Amino acid sequence: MSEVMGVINLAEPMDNMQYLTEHRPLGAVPFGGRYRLVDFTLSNMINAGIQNVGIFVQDRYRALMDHLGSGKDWGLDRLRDGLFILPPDGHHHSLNPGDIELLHRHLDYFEKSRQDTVVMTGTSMICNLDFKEVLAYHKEKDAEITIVYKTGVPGPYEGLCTLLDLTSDQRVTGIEVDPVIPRSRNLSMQMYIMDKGLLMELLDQSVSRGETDWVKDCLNRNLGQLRVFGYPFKGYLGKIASLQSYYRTTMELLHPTISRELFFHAGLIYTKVKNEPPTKYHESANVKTSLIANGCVVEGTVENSVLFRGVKVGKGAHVKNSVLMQRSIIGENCQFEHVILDKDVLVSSGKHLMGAPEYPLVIRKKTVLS
Amino acid sequence: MSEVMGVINLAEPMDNMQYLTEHRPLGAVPFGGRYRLVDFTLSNMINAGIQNVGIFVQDRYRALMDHLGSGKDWGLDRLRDGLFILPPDGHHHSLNPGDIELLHRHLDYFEKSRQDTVVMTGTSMICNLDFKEVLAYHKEKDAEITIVYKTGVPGPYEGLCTLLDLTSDQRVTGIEVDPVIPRSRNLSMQMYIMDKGLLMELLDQSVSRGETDWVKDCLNRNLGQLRVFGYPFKGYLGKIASLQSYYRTTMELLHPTISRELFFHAGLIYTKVKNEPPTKYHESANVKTSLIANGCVVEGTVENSVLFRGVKVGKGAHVKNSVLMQRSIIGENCQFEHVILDKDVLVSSGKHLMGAPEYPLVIRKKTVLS
Amino acid sequence: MPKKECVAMILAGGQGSRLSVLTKRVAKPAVPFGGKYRIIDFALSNCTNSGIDTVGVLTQYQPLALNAYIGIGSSWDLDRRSGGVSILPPFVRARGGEWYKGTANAVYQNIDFIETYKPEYVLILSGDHIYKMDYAKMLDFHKEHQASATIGVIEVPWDEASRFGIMNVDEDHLITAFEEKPPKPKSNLASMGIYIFNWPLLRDYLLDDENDSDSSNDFGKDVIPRMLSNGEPMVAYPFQGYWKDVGTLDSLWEANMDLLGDDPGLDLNDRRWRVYSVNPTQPPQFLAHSAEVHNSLINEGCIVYGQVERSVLFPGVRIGINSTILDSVIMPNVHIAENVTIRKAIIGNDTIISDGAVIGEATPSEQLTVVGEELIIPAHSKITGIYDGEAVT
Amino acid sequence: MPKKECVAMILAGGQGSRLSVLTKRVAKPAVPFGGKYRIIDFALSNCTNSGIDTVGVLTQYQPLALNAYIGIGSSWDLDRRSGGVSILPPFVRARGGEWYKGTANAVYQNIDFIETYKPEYVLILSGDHIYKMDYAKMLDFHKEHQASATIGVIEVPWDEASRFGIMNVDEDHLITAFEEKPPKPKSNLASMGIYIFNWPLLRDYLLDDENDSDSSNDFGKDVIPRMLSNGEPMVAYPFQGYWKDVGTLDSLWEANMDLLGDDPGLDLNDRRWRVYSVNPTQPPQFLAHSAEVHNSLINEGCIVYGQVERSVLFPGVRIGINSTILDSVIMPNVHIAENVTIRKAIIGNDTIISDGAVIGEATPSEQLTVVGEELIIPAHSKITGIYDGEAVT
Repeated sequence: MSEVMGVINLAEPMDNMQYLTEHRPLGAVPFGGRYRLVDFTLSNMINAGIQNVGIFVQDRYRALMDHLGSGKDWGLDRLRDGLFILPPDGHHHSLNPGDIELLHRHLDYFEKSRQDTVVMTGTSMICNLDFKEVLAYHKEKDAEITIVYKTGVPGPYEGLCTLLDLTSDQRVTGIEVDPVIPRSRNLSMQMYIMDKGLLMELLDQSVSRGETDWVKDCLNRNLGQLRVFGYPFKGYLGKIASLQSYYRTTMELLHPTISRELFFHAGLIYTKVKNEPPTKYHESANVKTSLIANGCVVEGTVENSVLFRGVKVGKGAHVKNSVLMQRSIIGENCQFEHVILDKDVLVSSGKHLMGAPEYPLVIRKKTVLS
Repeated sequence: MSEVMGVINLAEPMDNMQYLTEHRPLGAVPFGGRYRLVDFTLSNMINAGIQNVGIFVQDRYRALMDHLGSGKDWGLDRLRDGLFILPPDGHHHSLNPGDIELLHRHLDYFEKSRQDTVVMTGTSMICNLDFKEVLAYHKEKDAEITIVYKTGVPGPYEGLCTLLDLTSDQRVTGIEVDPVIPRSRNLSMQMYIMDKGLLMELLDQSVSRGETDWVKDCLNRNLGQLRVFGYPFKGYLGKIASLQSYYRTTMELLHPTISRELFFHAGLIYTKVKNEPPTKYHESANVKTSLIANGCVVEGTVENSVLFRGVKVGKGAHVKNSVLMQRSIIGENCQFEHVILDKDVLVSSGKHLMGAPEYPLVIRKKTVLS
Repeated sequence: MPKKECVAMILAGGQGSRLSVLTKRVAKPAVPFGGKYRIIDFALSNCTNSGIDTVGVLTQYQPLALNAYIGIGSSWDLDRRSGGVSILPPFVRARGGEWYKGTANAVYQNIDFIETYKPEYVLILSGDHIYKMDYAKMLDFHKEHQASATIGVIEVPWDEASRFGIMNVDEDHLITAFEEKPPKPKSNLASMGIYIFNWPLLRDYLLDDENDSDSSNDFGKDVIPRMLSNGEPMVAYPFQGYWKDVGTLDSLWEANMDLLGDDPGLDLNDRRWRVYSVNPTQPPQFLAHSAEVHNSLINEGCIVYGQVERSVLFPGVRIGINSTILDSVIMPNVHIAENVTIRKAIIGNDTIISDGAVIGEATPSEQLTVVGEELIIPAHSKITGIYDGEAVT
Repeated sequence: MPKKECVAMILAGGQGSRLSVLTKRVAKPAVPFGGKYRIIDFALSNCTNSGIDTVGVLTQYQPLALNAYIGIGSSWDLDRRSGGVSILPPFVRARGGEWYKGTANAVYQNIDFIETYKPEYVLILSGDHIYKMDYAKMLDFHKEHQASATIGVIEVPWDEASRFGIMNVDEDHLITAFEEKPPKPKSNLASMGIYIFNWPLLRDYLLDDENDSDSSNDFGKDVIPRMLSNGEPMVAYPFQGYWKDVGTLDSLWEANMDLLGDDPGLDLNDRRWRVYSVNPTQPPQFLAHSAEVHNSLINEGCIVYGQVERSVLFPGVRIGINSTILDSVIMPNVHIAENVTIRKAIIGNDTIISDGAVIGEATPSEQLTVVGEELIIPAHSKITGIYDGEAVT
């Protein structure tokens, strides 16, 4: 797929993610013990042979730049092609541009790229998908735009969903964004394949008409004229639209069948390399049904939880149904249940924290609870 | 100097640079045929053995990111240390912060860095300087802060100057920023060496007092308490503070003694590698007293000018006292005098453009004159 | 080629036959260690952390495997345009090629490589020691003492001293005598096999040594004694900290066990002195509901349903339900089925151990059991000792 | 190691003795060309531009110099974690080492290297040809024709055809006969020395070839004819465009001159097909008030006070006032003083030409003059022919 370029749009809604998106875009939210959300779509792209990826960012993206670096860990540190982080440029821009404006500002990037076809995605859809198959389908259908979707919205319905109306031939006839009452079961995964020239043409049309939203304005207006098809994705899909769905999706990783599919199915998931040593379990450790990244030191009890790299759990501590992000340190005899600790949180001995299954307690980055 | 970290502050005044800074910070302005201004201070740093450089940017910095990439061309693509581009982070910040706030936002970068000493510079001072000598001087004087300065302001005085009052022992007793009437001949080159802890302490003090300007507020207030010394720089200095000084400094490069010092003295000047072929002179070419980068194709006459990489000068064209930036294309029989073309300008045949020596005509990036 | 102050040469030549079944396909420096690393990671990481960015790796056994592992050196930050890491197998010259005859000969054959960088100093290292050491400090020590050569030494217990090369030194660290395995040691300072030489001087000695047909072309046996007898000023640099030669199966097992416990001699979690390695792309480790893990090191990509105590698990290891792993080192991608017992053993990579097998002595004992690589151990087998695929009971 | 569809092997072995004084210190593929490049840049850039990211460079002469030039391959975007560029000198094996005996033997000795990547195809290239070619298209052609081997061919003038290896083909590009330098050629399709083979098949032929003690172990002389006589389907891939073997001093000079003129055969300015190279750190070139430059290629770092016509100047060349350079190739860092005349010459790198020297025939002539590297030519000397430091008049 060296004829295809990837576009990852990081200007995504993230109002329901609490502190997790205070200092980072959705794509930079840590997930699954050692990844950031963007790793999944980025790995799907490189596993399909895409060698040129543009990442469109709006704000709060230092965390993302730190994570991606030169793209070396994804094999994207290239003289030709490679990884491009595209921040909003110039100083006379609207403070809150729609995604169309964000893309339109970098038309020159599209123009300069050698590829003719674009795969465009967000980062909220977690899956291990083979874009080569989607491209083959796109060609077979002679589609102008192909949208990846999944039938049967996973998990409880949460309002924030883009739904497709489809004919029996998989042609898309309507798109509804965030309806209160869903009228379709076909969840758009917001992954698009299309001709690069068409995308540039559509962006330019939309901007000159004053449109701002890619789906609501541009796609909807053009559904009649263009051959837009849906590609049905059959695999596991985790959709991160809120703190609740983030927490639920994380907990689903504790099913070995789900994590095996997500981490291995069509290719491996790459992430930033950290030189962490293997995780150390002390004599007093007691760990069950948990995903643990490298560099942790466990002296306490961990159950049904996900520990990111470099987490320390003290003696006598009991961590249950929780997510502890990078380098959190949990003192002795702490008790946690339904807790999400963001990075670098320090909790001193004996603290008890408890959220609810449908409302986990989030502790913001670098908090010290002493 | 692996115990020293470099800090390059790109939030610099650039009101007088016309179109040249419309889409880029001052540090990203092309200079000298194949460089950007930031290359000089960055090369001085790496030539002195500095391996960790943080570049603090405020806005319009995509050009800079493209230029610096992963830092590979400066040997700064490292697992440990290396090059860090530090954009303003978080979304609750003032739109036009002072340099103190910009630095203060990234205190964690200072903290994480292994080095104990900081060299802090801007990018408007063009020179080939040995920071190892400045550091030795700093230690010998037992200074807390050392400021590099040059006696005798180069070129006509232009108002935008920071001037130092010095004792005979080189101790700094006063600093004046942009006075209308200069009361000193010691131009601060806005290069500082100091202890990292001291810098962090000063930044924190200043922010908590509501101060915004590093020189006017923070340095001036502390001159009494701290041992601040001036290091007299003896070499060639080009100071870019306005379009006029940019043009004048560029023209000075046409003196072989100046360019030899600037490009070779204490070390080489590194820049982004482009795979341009050697420049091609056709039978009709006629080139005198000019600096020409690679990848140009010259069929016309070029005199007293600087051509950047990939410029094409058509047959019969006559380019005099001008600066043509990357990939400009000049049609046949054009006549240019005192002209600065920004990147990717296309001028069709037979155009005449003429500025004045003290007021060169600037054509903005990507303009098509047809 | 820019000049480098100091070039490091890592002697990674040995086939490591004492590591037997673990070095059938790889040279000793490439043997896995510590749940994640290869032995040579320690020397390479020490170089990186000490600011030495030009490293030659002298190897003659399976250079392709070491080449594939080290690649362009990016894992150790040694992917430099100038310098970086170079694998140096013996190559063919106009008058034909020859094996490296000894440690000194290996460096002699690569004089051209070293000369490219015009160094003032050369640091000679061994590729099969586990330790963390700042060579920059040793180099400072070398310069301070204006020595011709500096040798890293470590205090060993007096009763073991006769197994080492022992340095006698005066109060100024000046080496007065060097005895290889002395029956009655006069000192307990053992050579760690780490040398810094002034390069122009060493080059002369290497040329002399090569012309001496009686020489075995070895640093410890020939070059160092000759320099001493010539009265070159040589000093001993005393090293404090963990240091282990992992040249035998028993010492390899012991060094792995040394990483366990509450306060191990070698701290892998020190962020200021990272041990770099090639990081495989693996998801986090999964410990299932039935897992019991105590006092162990486990890497990403492992899936544990059974019990693990005092053991080290490399990436991709799977341990089935009701299986028990005690006091053992399980190399990458070993799959252990259900109801297996493993006690005091090293299991080579990619081996599959089927249901109900019993590996190692049934009771706690001194004897180590080692199972080779890429084997399939049938169900209910019993294995002790060194095993490499013969028929099993 | 991930699998690669196609691995390229560049034959860069030759000492290039026909390039005489220019290859005293470097192998032929490392000889400078075109004001900026080394000859091997073209094959390496073709690989990168064709999407082939795994390249072995087979060399046995001065491997250190080529190693230093190629480094980790970053200049050609070949600094890959998996694959990338590897320099492959002959190395010592258990049964001793040996030189590469012929082109086929060189690949035979590196079967292990190729096998690491389990490729379906192997592309064999020569390191001393100047051309721009998309090997991906040739590979498509190979697959389309379901060939066992595909050979790149180019039409040569009929009267020169007897100097080449000539392919007779049918209308389907199938090769019916191959004649090495036929006195009466039946076709004007010459082999470019570019081969794609199905790897498992080639491996078998290489093993056979190695066992044949009568073979000279060469692709053109032994392997290709044997495959043809065995009836393997082999096709000729017709290449259009500039292609030149720069194996002699005259052809090297000609190829440099071919870059000049208004519409040269080889366009170096094509942004879609860049020729990558190691970029020296040099400021822009400076043409002084007295300079006169016409119909020439000049690189960064040159300083020109004199007259330059129909010439190619590499980086760092200085030309003094009143000096005249005509129809010449001036290699890197040559310093030419004042009042010098150079006509139809190649000047080797780092040579200094003093005041008033006259290099080359005084009148336009056919004979090329070549001055070696790192020489100092005294003032007012006169030099013609091949000169490498003997006494000068």
